[in-house]
Amino acid sequence: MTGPLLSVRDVSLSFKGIKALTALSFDVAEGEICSLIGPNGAGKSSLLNVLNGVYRADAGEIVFAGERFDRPTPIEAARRGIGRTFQNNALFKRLTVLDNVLAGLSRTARAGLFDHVFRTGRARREAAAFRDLAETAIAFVDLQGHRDALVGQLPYGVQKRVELARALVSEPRLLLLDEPMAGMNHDEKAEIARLIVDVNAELGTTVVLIEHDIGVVMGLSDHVVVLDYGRKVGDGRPEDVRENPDVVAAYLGTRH
Amino acid sequence: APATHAEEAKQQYFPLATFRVGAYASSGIPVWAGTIDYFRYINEVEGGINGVKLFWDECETEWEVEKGVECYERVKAGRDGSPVPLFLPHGDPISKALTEKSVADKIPLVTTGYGRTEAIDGRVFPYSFTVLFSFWSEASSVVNYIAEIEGGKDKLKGLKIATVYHDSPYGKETQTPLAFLAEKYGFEDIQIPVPHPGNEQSAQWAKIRQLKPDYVFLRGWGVMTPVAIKTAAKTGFPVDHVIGGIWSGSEEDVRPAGAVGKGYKAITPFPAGADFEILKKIKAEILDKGLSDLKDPKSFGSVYYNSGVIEAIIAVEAIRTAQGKFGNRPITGEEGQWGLEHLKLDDARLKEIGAEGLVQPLELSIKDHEGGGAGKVIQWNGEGWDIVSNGWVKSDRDLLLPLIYERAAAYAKEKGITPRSSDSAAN
Amino acid sequence: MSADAEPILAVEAVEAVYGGVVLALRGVGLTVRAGGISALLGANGAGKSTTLKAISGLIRSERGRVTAGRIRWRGTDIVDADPSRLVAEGLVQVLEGRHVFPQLTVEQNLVSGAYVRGAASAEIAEDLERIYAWFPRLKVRRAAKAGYTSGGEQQMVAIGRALMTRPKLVLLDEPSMGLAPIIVEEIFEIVRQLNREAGVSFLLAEQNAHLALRYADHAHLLENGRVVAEGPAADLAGRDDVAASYLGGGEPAVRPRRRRPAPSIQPDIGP
Amino acid sequence: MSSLAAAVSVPAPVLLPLHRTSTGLVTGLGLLAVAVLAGLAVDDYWFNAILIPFLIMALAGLGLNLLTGYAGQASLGTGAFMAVGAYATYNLLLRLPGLPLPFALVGGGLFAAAAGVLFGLPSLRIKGFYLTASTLAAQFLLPWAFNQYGWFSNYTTSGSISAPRLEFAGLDLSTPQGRYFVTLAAVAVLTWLSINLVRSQAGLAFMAVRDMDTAAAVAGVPIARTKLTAFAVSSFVIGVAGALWAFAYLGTVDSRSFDLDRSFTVLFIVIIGGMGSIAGAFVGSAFVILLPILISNVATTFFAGAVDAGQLENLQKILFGALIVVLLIKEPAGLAALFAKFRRRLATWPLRP
Amino acid sequence: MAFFIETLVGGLLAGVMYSLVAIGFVLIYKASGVFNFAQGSMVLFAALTFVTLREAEWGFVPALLVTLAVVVAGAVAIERFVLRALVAQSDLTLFMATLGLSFVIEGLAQILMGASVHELDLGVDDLPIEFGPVLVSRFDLVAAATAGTLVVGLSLFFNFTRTGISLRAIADDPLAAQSIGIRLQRLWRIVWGVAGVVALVAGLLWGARQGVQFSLTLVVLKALPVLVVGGFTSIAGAIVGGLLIGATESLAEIYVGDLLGGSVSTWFAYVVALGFLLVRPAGLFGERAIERV
Ligand SMILES: Nc1ncnc2c1ncn2[C@@H]1O[C@H](COP(=O)(O)OP(=O)(O)OP(=O)(O)O)[C@@H](O)[C@H]1O
Ligand SMILES: Nc1ncnc2c1ncn2[C@@H]1O[C@H](COP(=O)(O)OP(=O)(O)OP(=O)(O)O)[C@@H](O)[C@H]1O
Ligand SMILES: [Mg+2]
Ligand SMILES: [Mg+2]
Repeated sequence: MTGPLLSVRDVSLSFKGIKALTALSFDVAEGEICSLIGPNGAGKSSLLNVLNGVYRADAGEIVFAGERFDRPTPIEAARRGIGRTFQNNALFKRLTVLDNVLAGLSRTARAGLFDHVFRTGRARREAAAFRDLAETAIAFVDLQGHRDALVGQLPYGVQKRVELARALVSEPRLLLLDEPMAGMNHDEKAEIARLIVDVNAELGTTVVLIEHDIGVVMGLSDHVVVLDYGRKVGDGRPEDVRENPDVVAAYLGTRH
Repeated sequence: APATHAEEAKQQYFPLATFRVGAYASSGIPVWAGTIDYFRYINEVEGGINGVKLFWDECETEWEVEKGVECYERVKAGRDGSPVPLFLPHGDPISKALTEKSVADKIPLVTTGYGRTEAIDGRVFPYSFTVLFSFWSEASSVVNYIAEIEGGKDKLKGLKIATVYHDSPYGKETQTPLAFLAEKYGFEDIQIPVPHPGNEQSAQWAKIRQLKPDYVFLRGWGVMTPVAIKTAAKTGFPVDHVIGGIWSGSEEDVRPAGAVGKGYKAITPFPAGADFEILKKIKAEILDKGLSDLKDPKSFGSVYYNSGVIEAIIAVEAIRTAQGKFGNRPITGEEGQWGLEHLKLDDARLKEIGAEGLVQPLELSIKDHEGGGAGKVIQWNGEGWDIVSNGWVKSDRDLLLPLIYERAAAYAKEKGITPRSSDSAAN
Repeated sequence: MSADAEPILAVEAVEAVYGGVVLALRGVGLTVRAGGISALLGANGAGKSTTLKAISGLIRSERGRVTAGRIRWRGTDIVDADPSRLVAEGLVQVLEGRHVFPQLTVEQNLVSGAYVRGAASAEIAEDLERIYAWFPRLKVRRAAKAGYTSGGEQQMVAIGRALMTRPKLVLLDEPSMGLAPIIVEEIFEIVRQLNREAGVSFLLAEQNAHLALRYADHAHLLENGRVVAEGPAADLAGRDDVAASYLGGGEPAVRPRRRRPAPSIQPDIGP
Repeated sequence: MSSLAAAVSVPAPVLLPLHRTSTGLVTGLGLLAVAVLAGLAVDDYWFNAILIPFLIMALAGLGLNLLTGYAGQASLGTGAFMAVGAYATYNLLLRLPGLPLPFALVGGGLFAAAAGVLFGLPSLRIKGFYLTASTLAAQFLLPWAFNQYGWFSNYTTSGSISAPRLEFAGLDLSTPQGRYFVTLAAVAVLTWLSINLVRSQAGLAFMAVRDMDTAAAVAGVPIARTKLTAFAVSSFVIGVAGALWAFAYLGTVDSRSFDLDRSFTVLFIVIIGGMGSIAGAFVGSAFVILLPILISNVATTFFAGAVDAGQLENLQKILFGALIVVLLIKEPAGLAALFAKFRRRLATWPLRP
Repeated sequence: MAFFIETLVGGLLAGVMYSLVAIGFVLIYKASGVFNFAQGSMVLFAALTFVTLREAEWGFVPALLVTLAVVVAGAVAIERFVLRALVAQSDLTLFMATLGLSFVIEGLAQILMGASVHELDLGVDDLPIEFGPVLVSRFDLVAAATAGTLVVGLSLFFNFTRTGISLRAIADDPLAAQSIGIRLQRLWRIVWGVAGVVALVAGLLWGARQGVQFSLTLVVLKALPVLVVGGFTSIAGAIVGGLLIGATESLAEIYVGDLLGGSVSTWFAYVVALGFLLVRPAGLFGERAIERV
């Protein structure tokens, strides 16, 4: 396939009086890790929400894998292979880690209600296959020890990994990660970063990442997009962005 | 407390499914007091029914179906070897839920002033006894009372009679007979439903103001009645042209309406008053001796209290009748059925009991589980009830019975019941 | 200030249990000196948040309980004290994870912090301006419902709201989480400023150990519900074991990586 | 094998607790055996007043639990859906002579499911107590219609419907024991199917929608379809319970038997028993249906005569209310959770905590 | 036309009575997110206490004051023994607890004050006043005025005072509210106390209309659709919702009821409410749930 995997064209979004995104355009190539950075309230999370159908853009186009895809519903986005983690952990709190991860496979589920209720062969086969996948994903993010714990009672950092596993398990083509390392210490961040790199490298998953730790961003990204007040103020290789005086002033502060 | 349990096997067990708690406690408390007081009177003064004393258990139903069923099941096997002669379910829904169980268990259900109208046909409903006054009779008696005050049935022609009813199976049950009678007598039958619980009726009475009926037949239930009376007054409808049904005609129904309730009338098989012979006796022997179940002596002689006494009289007389055939001992349900189906309370017998004027003359048979079918009209004077009808107002039972038999036959068909023949009376 | 003055907060051998079953703290002891900034470091699940909630009394609202130990706040025992009393006395907690009142506006959120003092309106307005000066972004969004603001904005609201109580000791749970680097710097500067100018003490639970150790004067290291190390921040920052697991031995979390061509693998899952 | 699995190879563990059915299956079969034995041993009182209503309300609780406990949609339309089940079964048996009883029950359930879907449509837009309140539209509309239009009750004067022929394969099931076994069979089968459901991917979808619907949608759960499925399945079970309530328990009912109080009772069963727990429906039903009977039996045995009857009844009511409050304070997640905790304690005993 | 107006006015006045009950719910829901099932029992208890005192020959004012004291004491007890122990539990759990509470209150009411039906005379006579061809009840006008005053007062109090904002904070996030020193327990006591007072007013007015008896608890059924239309969290919504529901119900009874041949007002209000919800999922004035990801 030629051309970018994801192409955002002039996307705008506003809420009563607040312009969250203003005519935003950028591309993400297949297989790259693209970071979104910008001050608080710049519109980063809103952008992810538009991409996977949680919000509907006011205007603009989105092209994903060569197809127009302007105002998807979350389901459509999921079906096409867009996975997602959230800034405020959006987990199924009263389910175990394993069940949370299994729920991540919903987009590929084929067995119907009848199959499930009567435990037909098809349902059983699917369940077995799903479980293998889920176990693998759990192992991948190193959560075996918590497999049967209720997610609501896990520490924040562990929850973040559960969310990652849930997003990963169905092997999306595009993974949208909203601050997956917030609230983690150095070691833990390194661990998550390694996971992201692995996913990207081993599965070829394209990643769009929001992160405030600039060290992580620099180390991880192929490509950085900078937002401020809903507009793009920078777009390029990490090194270039870091030198950009606007970015330094608005976002990084002098110490970095 | 029940009588001593020493020689219980020689005593007649009589379970009481009371409702002293919950939404209907205010009526339940006097009803059961009436029943228990009469039983105590029988035990204390008359030494039992032909020497067989009564003893009883209470079981609370809160007037809820499931609790009623549970009670029935708990008590139906009798106690200490003494069987259950008949059961007073006291509640329309409960009695329906017990209809079939009672057949299987051979325990008669006696429903006075409520219950299935079709159950008048004992061939199809062998163990249901809609004694005294069915809802159809109620409707017909009200029409006949209106005729009485208008000066004859021919005066009914052209009248408008509006029925304001509780929108439930109970409330709708008089629609069929009223439509039939309207056709027959030429009055206009207007039906106005009030949804449960009926605490807001401005729309209904606005409609009445518009339609200007001559009389309103109020088939209320619970709080619907006082609200109707108040709303009638509020909309300027003359309260003395409102005639309440059986369950809209107690002190509890009018008292909350306050001063505007004065003049309100109701039809009832349970005339109020403490002057009936038997009530005087109960007062002297039970109430004044501190044996009464009644907490609030004001309720003595009220509609509900008297209804409890009336039920008890019917029960006792049915047992007595059965004893006539089966011997002076505790009676089983099957024998109780026989007793009921051969119950005859004529004026003479009523006089003996002291229930003249309180209980209407009754004669039951297999084909007729109602027996009476008449009510008295009472009018609220602000303090109590006055009887204003000319004795018992009879219903047009001869007109209605064929219709009722038809319905019973349809039920039998639907359920695959083979009706008993009406002259299997001997068994 | 002398080191042996009575600490403003002293936690001794505290054990805490959630729901009668989960033992989250197994004997935590720490002190915060009046006018000091203490840092509480530890991995996910070490019990940092629980420690703070045990101090503020909020643990009881999560069906938790302090089962052993003592917590002394300015000389009095406060296990089981009513949280609102503690706030009135100047001990306030900023909860982890942006607990704002979503249906209230940003400004109402902030103002609600001043109620416990029964402050006069003029005084509130003044404090409000100070908060807005620190967080200009909040001034822009002052009329928005807090529930609709961005993650970082909510964090600012939560911190600002706590400061509106005019505290003496602030328990800050992960203040840097989700904030842009420039704001993080600013928040720590505000902490330092409040500490120096108004004498407010702080107990910081923080994952960003670099930053925490730079601003704190004292630090405690929590592991599995126990304090395993403590000391002046500078000393701890110098210790090898601490550096290795909390500071990444001075390395950035992620090293720059080389590009690789992406293998093109189609997802094939399903039965 | 997927590519993800190829990326990291970790042996999949053998023990998979959620899907571990062996002990559950043993317990379930054990309980069923006890229930069957009970059916051979007890008398009419136990059938008619205890076992049958207990099982039916547990079934209704189970149905509502699928919707409320699992899919997170609290409904107060239970009574209405029970009514649909009852009236539909009645009419099927009446109008299709020769239709075997199990088919009529399933048919009644299907009608209820359809009603459930219809009144579940608002859930696509409305949430929380607003949704709960909107289900009241069903609760008031449907029983009203059954009362209003005589066709539903085959034009009986009393507007009530009566148990049709309860027979299957030549067996007369209208005796208390027969009705008990009909009930038990229906409850056992539906419980088994419900367990299958909640343990499947479909059940997971329910719970995902309950816990956080946006996240569920993003994971690819079709929210609308899942909610409506939950309404359908739940109403099916509730509909069957309604038919059993009418015909296996009461025999004759009218629309009042399915009033708002019925809906509340079932909701209590679910909450008291434990939301999102199949066993919870049974424990909850025991609490709500059996406890008052127990209290009342105990009270009449020990206090009758000593205390005024009316006051005694009131005290029982207060006691029951207070028990509910105390239970919720002790264990907001319901009796099932309380038992689970108790089991865990036992397992670790004498170790603390 | 006169008939139409009369029906409409009757409906509106009835609607105000519904609002009166609805406000009690709104107060508690606003403050603690609890849907208080016991509101009906509180209405009954308050009215019953008052009539019992009156029947024991107490003067109007002393009886009213003592009833107030009883109601407030009850509210404080509820906060102390039920709510405090259940802080931060799920909505349904709290709802359930209030159900248990209603059993306790109803049982107590009957033990203490018996089960009889009482007349309650507030001294407002209930005869019709004619405005041209339209009849209006004086009592209903008084009731409407009372309810209106209550609504205005409470709206002002809750929207413009610190207590009001604190209450909304508690309902949003009790943990965070506690963390900044908002005194949950004190505020809950206030709110339950005020809800008790509202219950008393509702109990008196409804009691005067229909007698003081057990079925007073059923007036809550009338309040539910009002809440749905107006929104669970808005006092102003309760009054607007009440008017809307009262009017539609009354008109529907006349104009739709005839078509369908029955009393439609049981369900009509709910269907109307449902229609409203489809357009505005949190009622007219309610707060929409916020879910940000
Ligand atoms: N409400 C709760 N119920 C049960 N267990 C809990 C609860 N809150 C926390 N825990 C448990 O207590 C332990 C300590 O958790 P705590 O939140 O204090 O850790 P933390 O150090 O703050 O971690 P993080 O860095 O992830 O915020 C963890 O094992 C956690 O699972
Ligand atoms: N649903 C919504 N309703 C109203 N305003 C919203 C909504 N979602 C986002 N906003 C506003 O849009 C702006 C962008 O928010 P967004 O969450 O995208 O920021 P962000 O870049 O992710 O910030 P942060 O780094 O703090 O998470 C913010 O000002 C926010 O208040
Ligand atoms: Mg964001
Ligand atoms: Mg923490």
